[in-house]
Amino acid sequence: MGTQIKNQIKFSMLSVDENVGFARTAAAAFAAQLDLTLTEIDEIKVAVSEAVSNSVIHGYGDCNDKQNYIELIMNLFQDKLEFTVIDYGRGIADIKEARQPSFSSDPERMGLGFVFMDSFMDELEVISELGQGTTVRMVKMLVPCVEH
Amino acid sequence: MGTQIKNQIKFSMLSVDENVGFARTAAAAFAAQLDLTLTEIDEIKVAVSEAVSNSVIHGYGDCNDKQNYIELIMNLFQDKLEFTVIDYGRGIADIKEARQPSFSSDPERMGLGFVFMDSFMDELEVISELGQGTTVRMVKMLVPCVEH
Amino acid sequence: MLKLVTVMKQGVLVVRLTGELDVCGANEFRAVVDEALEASGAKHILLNMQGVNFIDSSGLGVILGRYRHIAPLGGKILVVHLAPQVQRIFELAGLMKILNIYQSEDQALELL
Amino acid sequence: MLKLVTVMKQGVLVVRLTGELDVCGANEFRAVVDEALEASGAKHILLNMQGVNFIDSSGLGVILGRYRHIAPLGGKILVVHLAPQVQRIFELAGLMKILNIYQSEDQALELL
Ligand SMILES: Nc1ncnc2c1ncn2[C@@H]1O[C@H](COP(=O)(O)OP(=O)(O)O)[C@@H](O)[C@H]1O
Ligand SMILES: Nc1ncnc2c1ncn2[C@@H]1O[C@H](COP(=O)(O)OP(=O)(O)O)[C@@H](O)[C@H]1O
Repeated sequence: MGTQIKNQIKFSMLSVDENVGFARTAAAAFAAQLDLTLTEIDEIKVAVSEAVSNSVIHGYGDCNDKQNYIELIMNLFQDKLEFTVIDYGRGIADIKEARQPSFSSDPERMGLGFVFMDSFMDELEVISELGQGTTVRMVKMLVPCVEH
Repeated sequence: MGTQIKNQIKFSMLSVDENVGFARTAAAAFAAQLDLTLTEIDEIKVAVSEAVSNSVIHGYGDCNDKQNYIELIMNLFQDKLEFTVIDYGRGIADIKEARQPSFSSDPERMGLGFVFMDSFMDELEVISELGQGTTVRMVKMLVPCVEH
Repeated sequence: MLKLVTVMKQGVLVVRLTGELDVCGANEFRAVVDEALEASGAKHILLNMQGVNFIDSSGLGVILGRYRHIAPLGGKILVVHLAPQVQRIFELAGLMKILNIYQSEDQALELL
Repeated sequence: MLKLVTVMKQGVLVVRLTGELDVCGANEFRAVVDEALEASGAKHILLNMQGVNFIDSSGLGVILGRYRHIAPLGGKILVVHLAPQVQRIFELAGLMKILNIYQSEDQALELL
């Protein structure tokens, strides 16, 4: 069955800029157990980097409490890799609007985070509640020996 | 104060051989935020590799339940890096004996795991209870600009 | 960690980057480049991306930000040595339209 | 992941390794080398460690295990291209005493 977990790594990290790089390195190392192309690994790195950056910048951005945690859960199934990024920060008021290309609540930013997550992963699910936090679940399908 | 946590990443991973490599890559990536020498990073990799291997091999070794988890907690303090590896497996009956060079309960193994953790880290603490599990805490001191 | 070296060549601010251009790298980039622009009064920026193997939207944002800063004054951003995965991100973001890509620092300065 | 290539040269089992020799690598090593020893009837093993940048006690254990297997029959383990950090681990474990270190595969086979 494709639904059985073959490997799982969960982590919880302090919400600091430095851990964004850590998270994508970890995602790449997790993906490295499979026979992915370099392009696929780069895509995973960008998508995870965007999701974790968003939690640091938007989720906890204006909150000065240093003890904010971000969780990254990495699951390997028979046919897919799943990455879930969770924060307990501000939350997103209008998810549909947030996912629009070029939409950003920060004039200094490009509004491309969700666009990259969307184009580089095969599934993207965003769950959020104001004041409660945001969960971003991304799936990369493992297509054995098929060019794509 | 040297006791304040500057960064923390905690993980929980399934107890499978493949995750030993993942754990030491993560430890190296965590250490990479500091200005360590390559030798120091190699030492951390070996020590973390030994501790996590022990949890997989000895802690959960003869246990067939696939859902065994190992925790790795990485803390950065002002003056040191701390790595704690926790399993909830078999435990160690006689810690003093286990830490002796060349002692192994497995004739196929060298009994050098604790020796390497000891020589490559500045502190090593082992806490264990039979049937409850084992916690290995290792510290690498950060000595700024001193040759060693 | 992103490392930046800046040097002036023929009135152009040359920025040589090594590392990853993510949110951390973007902060570093903004601080160093804005100070160098101010100090030098340079109009154009030449980015040597030889050592950059990762960029995400935070990295793109800081480059676009510098472009918005110098474009009104007739300034351009010249780019050399783009790794394929970085170029792909630039393309997806539509950044290739506003950047000038060259083969080498010398070629960029010559053809500017 | 450890990759292993085995080839016979002048009756010696040459094993070329790339990757990390940890608990996973050790399992792989044991499986491949034991089968090749059996199939070839080789007495000596030459380990080309050029591609190995990490080893821990599990990796050491599997090398020592093969040594215990072939030593009673007069077999030796020859090693070439040790990375410094790997050599350091070999030294700490006292393995240098039982291994024969050479500069290259050719030199090892010649001087054997
Ligand atoms: N984890 C989060 N917590 C709160 N708001 C978020 C989160 N992630 C995204 N957002 C909101 O969605 C918007 C769009 O996100 P994104 O497409 O990544 O672009 P950008 O990060 O450049 O703003 C953000 O500007 C922000 O308002
Ligand atoms: N996490 C653990 N759980 C149970 N037993 C352990 C654990 N770690 C170590 N041990 C015991 O301590 C012994 C010595 O460990 P070590 O020095 O790492 O050598 P080796 O792994 O080669 O046996 C092991 O053989 C085992 O009996």
